[in-house]
Amino acid sequence: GKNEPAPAPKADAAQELIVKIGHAAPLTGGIAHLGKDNENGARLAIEEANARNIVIDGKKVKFELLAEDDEEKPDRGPIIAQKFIDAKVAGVVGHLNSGVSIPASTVYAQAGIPMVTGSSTNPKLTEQGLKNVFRTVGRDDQQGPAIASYLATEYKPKLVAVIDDATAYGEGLGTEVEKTLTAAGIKVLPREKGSKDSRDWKAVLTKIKGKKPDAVFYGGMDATAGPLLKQGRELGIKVVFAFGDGACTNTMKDLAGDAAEGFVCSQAGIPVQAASSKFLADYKAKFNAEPIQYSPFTYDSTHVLIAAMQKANSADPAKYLPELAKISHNGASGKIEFDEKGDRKNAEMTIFMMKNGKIEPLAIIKGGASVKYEDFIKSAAATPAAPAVTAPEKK
Amino acid sequence: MTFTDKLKTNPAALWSGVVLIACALIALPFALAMAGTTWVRVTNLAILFTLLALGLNIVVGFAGLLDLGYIAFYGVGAYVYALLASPQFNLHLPFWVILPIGALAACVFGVLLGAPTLKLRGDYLAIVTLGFGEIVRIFFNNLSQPVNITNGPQGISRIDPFTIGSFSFSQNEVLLGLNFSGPIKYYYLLLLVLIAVIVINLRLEDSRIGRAWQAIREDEVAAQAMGINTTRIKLLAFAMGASFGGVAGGMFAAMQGFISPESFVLVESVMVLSMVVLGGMGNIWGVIVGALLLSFVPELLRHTVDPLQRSLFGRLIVEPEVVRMLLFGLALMLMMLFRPAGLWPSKVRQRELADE
Amino acid sequence: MLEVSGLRVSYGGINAVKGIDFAVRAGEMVTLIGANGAGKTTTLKALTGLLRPVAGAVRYNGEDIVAVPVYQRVKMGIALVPEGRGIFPRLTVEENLDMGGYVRNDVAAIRADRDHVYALFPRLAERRRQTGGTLSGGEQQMLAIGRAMMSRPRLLLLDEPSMGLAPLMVQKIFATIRAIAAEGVTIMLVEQNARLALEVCQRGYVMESGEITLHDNAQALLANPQVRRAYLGEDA
Amino acid sequence: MEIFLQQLINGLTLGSVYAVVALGYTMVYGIIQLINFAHGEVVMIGAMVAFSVIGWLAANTALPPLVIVLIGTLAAIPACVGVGYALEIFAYRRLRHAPRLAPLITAIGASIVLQQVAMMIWSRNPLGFPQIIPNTVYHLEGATITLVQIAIIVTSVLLMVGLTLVVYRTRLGVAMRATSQNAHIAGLMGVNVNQIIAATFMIGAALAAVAGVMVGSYYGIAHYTMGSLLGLKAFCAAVLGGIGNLAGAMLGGMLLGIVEALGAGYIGDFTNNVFGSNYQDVFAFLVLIGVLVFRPSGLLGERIGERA
Amino acid sequence: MSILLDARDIGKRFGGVEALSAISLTIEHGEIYGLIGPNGAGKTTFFNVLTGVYRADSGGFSFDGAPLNVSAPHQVAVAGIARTFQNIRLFANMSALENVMVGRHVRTHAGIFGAILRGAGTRAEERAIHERARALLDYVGLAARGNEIAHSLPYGDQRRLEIARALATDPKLLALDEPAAGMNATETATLRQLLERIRTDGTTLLLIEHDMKLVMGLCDRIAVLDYGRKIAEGAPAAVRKDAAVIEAYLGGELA
Ligand SMILES: Nc1ncnc2c1ncn2[C@@H]1O[C@H](COP(=O)(O)OP(=O)(O)OP(=O)(O)O)[C@@H](O)[C@H]1O
Ligand SMILES: Nc1ncnc2c1ncn2[C@@H]1O[C@H](COP(=O)(O)OP(=O)(O)OP(=O)(O)O)[C@@H](O)[C@H]1O
Ligand SMILES: [Mg+2]
Ligand SMILES: [Mg+2]
Repeated sequence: GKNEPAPAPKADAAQELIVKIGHAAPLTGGIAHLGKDNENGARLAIEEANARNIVIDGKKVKFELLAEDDEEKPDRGPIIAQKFIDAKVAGVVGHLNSGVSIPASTVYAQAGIPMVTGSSTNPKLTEQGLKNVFRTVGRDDQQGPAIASYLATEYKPKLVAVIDDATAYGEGLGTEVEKTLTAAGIKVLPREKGSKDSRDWKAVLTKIKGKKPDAVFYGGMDATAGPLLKQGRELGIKVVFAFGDGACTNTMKDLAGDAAEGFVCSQAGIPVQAASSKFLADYKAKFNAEPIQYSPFTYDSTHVLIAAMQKANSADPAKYLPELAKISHNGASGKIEFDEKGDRKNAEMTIFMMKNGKIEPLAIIKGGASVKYEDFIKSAAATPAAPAVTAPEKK
Repeated sequence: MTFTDKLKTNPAALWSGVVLIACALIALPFALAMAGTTWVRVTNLAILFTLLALGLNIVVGFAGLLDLGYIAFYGVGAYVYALLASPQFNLHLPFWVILPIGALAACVFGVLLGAPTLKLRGDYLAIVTLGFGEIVRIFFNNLSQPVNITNGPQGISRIDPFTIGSFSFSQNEVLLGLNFSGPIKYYYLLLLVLIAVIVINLRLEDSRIGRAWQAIREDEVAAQAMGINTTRIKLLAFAMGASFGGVAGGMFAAMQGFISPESFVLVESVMVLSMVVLGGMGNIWGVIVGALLLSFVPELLRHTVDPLQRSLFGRLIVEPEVVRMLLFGLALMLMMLFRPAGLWPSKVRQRELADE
Repeated sequence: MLEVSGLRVSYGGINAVKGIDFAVRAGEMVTLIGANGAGKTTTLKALTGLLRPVAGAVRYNGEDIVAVPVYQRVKMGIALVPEGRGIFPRLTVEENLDMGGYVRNDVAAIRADRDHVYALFPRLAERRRQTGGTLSGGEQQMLAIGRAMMSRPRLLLLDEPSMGLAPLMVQKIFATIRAIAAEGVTIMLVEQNARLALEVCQRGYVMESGEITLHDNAQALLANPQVRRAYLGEDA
Repeated sequence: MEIFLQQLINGLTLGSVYAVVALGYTMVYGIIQLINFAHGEVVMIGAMVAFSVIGWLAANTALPPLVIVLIGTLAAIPACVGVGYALEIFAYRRLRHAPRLAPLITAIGASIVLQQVAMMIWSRNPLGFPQIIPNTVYHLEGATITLVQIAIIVTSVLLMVGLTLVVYRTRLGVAMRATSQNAHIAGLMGVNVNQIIAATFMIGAALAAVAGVMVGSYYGIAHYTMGSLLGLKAFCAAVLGGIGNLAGAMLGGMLLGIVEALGAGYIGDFTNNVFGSNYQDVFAFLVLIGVLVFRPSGLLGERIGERA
Repeated sequence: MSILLDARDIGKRFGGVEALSAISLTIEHGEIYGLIGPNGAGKTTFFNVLTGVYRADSGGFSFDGAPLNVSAPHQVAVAGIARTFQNIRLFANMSALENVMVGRHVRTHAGIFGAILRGAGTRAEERAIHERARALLDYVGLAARGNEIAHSLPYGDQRRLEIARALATDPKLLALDEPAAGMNATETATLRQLLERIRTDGTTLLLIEHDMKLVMGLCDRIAVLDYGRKIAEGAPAAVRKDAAVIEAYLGGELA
């Protein structure tokens, strides 16, 4: 964030309403790149909103983003949360990790501040019965079944190996995949695990190779999935590899080289590529980088917050929270509505395949049904192109 | 005559000092809350880490045993609390029952770790304790299969806060016109525990056992020749240190409401050790200073780097988190380079340094 | 050869040596005696550079060497047999001796000197493959002396070489020291066994709590009633 | 059987990587009994520099791949040596006589700084290490081994042998060992102690550079946090073998690698899948603890004949 | 007089070195028993075996009428044997007084809970430890140096402090490894008075020493070791005339 506008002159202060929105994600440590990506998404949304000269309660609104580094540490969660609350934020986008979001969420709940995460996928987050917690991203128990059923129908494996990185995310996703496969009558090998810092997967893969599975699923991030895929091919495992959203990135090509070709993976929501082309272009223009993963969701989360404020014509959390719960917003990642728990309704899931060094969407899975990507795009094109943000006057 | 000696000969000054400090400590959270409740939370976490540092100080500072797996005991305490006071097993025991159980469990783990490894010296012990810490964490992370005990990496949520009757430590309450928020209540509780732990530490240090620890640290062979059962005395250090960790862990679980194995990783052990070393191994006050400093410095940087850059350059030049980490790293180095025995070393450690 | 003037050394504020002057001529044997804690070891450490004096000058062959680092003083020909022997515990006896010859390059001559040391102390030859740390006290003392000789010093400083040695060995070591001196090496000897030291040396200095209080030739000191009472254990 | 053989190959490769990093630890530890906790970060810097140089050369020149990798390594070595020397001067030299744990803290501080600097230079992203050496796969009794794996194993053995020769056969080596046992006395023997210690650090750092290239090209990834875990594992390996002992570092590294591979490969089968590869590290640490309980100075560590 | 320590056939090897072979000796209550011999003869090794630092390869001890079964060195102190070390091993950074207080460890009892609760019993014990330690410092002539740090004491004082610390364990047998090393003749004479007084006060002494004047003047009986074997034993006058002893150890007596 290098080109923030200078603080507004004092004279405007009377008419200007400053609305602060918090964003928290790890900006240091092993997944700092994802954290920064998330922050960029939120930052982009804030700038757009400011450019639109939104008026709430008769005042011109200036949105400010307070970005914090939660270091991936659960015990930092509540502290950051409190810091936001002390700074009187109107709402929070984040956190990135479920393990941090959960302890932070109770602090937000006590203060009545809404939080919308674009990347915490652990079901538990919204199962706590808190009214202020929302997510624009799919849950592990939505995404897992999606990729698993795709594997089951497209590849018809008899035996699948499931590996995870022993994190809340990877393990949770792996468990959902396993459940779906087992339910479909497919055998699953005993779970193998690495860690979020694993680079050497040879031993695990060798063992798996000996059991001759027909497909391999890995729940974890690209930094570990890349080496896993590469080493799997080196060992001569020729079957299909599948991943969750953590490894559903183009980085996989850099990390695994030629071995990357042909893996499949899922993303919660619609693909970054499918995200409004405006988002993609703006992101690229502003940050001189491709969005990595969850930035469309944090971007949307930010917009959803703002949209709810506009609807309620108030930036007071107590007033706009009800609007947030029943929001309907066409975002970069598709249409966003929340169910009673705060989860995204009918969250789309997209299945990708690595082709020629880029992940290409294959299918969209929504409500258990699979639609070919081309068909999805066609049908989307049929309806008038969704503006990135719902106009406030449309009631 | 040292300052403390002077105080001893002047009880009036001593007591007025004590009263003054007590008042300051009692008023502190309200003062902090004015700057932001986040500072109360930061303080609470700092006190929690001070408890850990004081526990580790017994092992490292008093007995001279390098322990890189100390966070495991914190974890044991936290998990004991979480399992006995959460929907996980639908148990909701009161905290004054669980905390001692947690301390005891941690203590047992301390002995389990200590017993086979105490013959090891220096860095070999460090590695074994490191391994032990990792083993404990891996079990936390995996004991969801085949029977679900810890819920694995998903962690345990909705852990009960401390409650006495209908008085809950997590709720806001207005008393005498003052707003007692959850963090403020925990602050007082933590403060009480901290004072107890300090007293215990002070008494241990100045006791037959404390002298034996010091003797072992100085020269194990000579200590044995004096009839000190070094194995037993070292185990005692491990057990004591571990129980403090266990208590802190229980409090952490209750305050946080959610725990997962991520909170008990090696880096945390290293952090607690840094607090002990940086503050001044073996000196209780030094250790407290170290713990507070390492807890507050990153938060202070978090609050100052961004505004400072803006006021200096009008905009952000380097991302604040990068500056924060850089400054933190540099601060660690500089503090140690200029005060190698720690910021406030024990007299003994100062001598050791002067010796060379 | 060695001229010390106004030497003061302190340990963090505690003055151990309080401005002493003395001199050693080339080829001479001089002893420094004094009670425990008088500052003898401290003086020797300052001469070798292990301790940096607070004040004073140390002239060696006319050159002020106060600023010269330890390792270069060895090259200039100063060697110390330190108090407490300072054996490398995990190097073998032979490697310890080789370390003594570290500053030299003449491989053949080093080997010859090593054999010379073995001839002097057959016990070391027996233990040549054993690590230094497992030697008995006396064996370590032999090794320390042998090692110092390996650098072919011109000025040999010995700090209590007889400490912990069996009577026979003390005789042997003193004979060796004499022999070394006879080869033209200048010797400065710190010794608790004052009688023995004064018997082998030509001159002696007496040190008391950091100051040199007496200086005379050895015979005179041996006869001095004050010395006899304080250091020779006689109730004169 | 072929699975077992494959696991051994896996373990040996992993072990060789550990071994080379462990050698660096052991060198430095051997001489000043200091756990250079920033060593892993030096490895990371090595990998990063090699990443940049190799990437640039591959994109802009037509040199043969092997030459490019060699140049990359040769570029990484001075960079790491510089970092190693700087660490010695700024983080450790002043603390040589400080309490044992003081340098541990400066090392942690230095690690943080190095990581942040690397992050500023090379970004937060995991970087795909250029795969320019054709990854030829050889088949061996049903198991596979790649060219890179062979290179790693051979290099690490060569490095160990070379270092052993340096330490036990050269003047520098004896001086290093003497300094390690008693620096004051070594000075009295005419050893320039500062120089010897700095040299040791630089050798360790050069090893780290090689290790960085190895890790980068084997796993195909470089990231600014990659050093910490690797460093830690390698340190365990060094301790397992007997810290301060070169052959021990090698043996410890190999053993740790093999134990990890076999642990991941067989725990599940032996425990009826009650425990699985998730307990791989538990298994590895139990082996480590077991070894140390029975051999308190590691496998080949010199038992210090301490006299009472 | 009755037998306090009875060593039978003690043997100890280090690799190829036979440090002790079949050493048998007895020490009587109240005597001062000297152990001499050339450097490397095995004297310190004998101490280390006796005090449990090393385990004997063969043979055993009985002490005060009962077999001395030690599985850990600290039990030796419990049994009533205290020692000093050839290379002084004080708790270097503790004060002189604290060093002696540590010596009281084995005869006192306060545990963790005692320390934390600090009841009347614990406080009384602490006071007793203090008083006893002060008394012992006074006994060895260090009354004025109680608060000084052990390692900054002059050498001779450190030796004396080691003796005070050993005495604090209430030993029946006090084993001293070269207590006069590094002392000049005058200081040695003072030490001799101290040792005599300790004996008079009822503690048996086992003494390793190379200072012949001290050994011959002080000891009731002497054993001479050479290459791990006992080559002579008896009264000082007899030992100093023994040809083997002269050959191996004494040489042509010092002037
Ligand atoms: N490292 C140290 N720190 C503080 N004081 C010290 C240190 N080393 C020696 N001293 C003090 O300096 C004074 C001189 O000590 P030094 O060792 O030079 O005496 P010495 O004459 O060699 O005695 P000895 O006969 O016991 O060897 C003594 O009072 C001693 O206590
Ligand atoms: N731990 C050990 N490992 C190997 N050899 C040892 C060990 N301890 C002692 N020795 C050897 O045993 C022999 C006896 O040593 P000891 O220390 O008992 O001699 P000492 O009689 O006390 O000699 P001094 O009078 O010189 O102190 C020596 O040759 C020594 O090298
Ligand atoms: Mg001296
Ligand atoms: Mg001896």
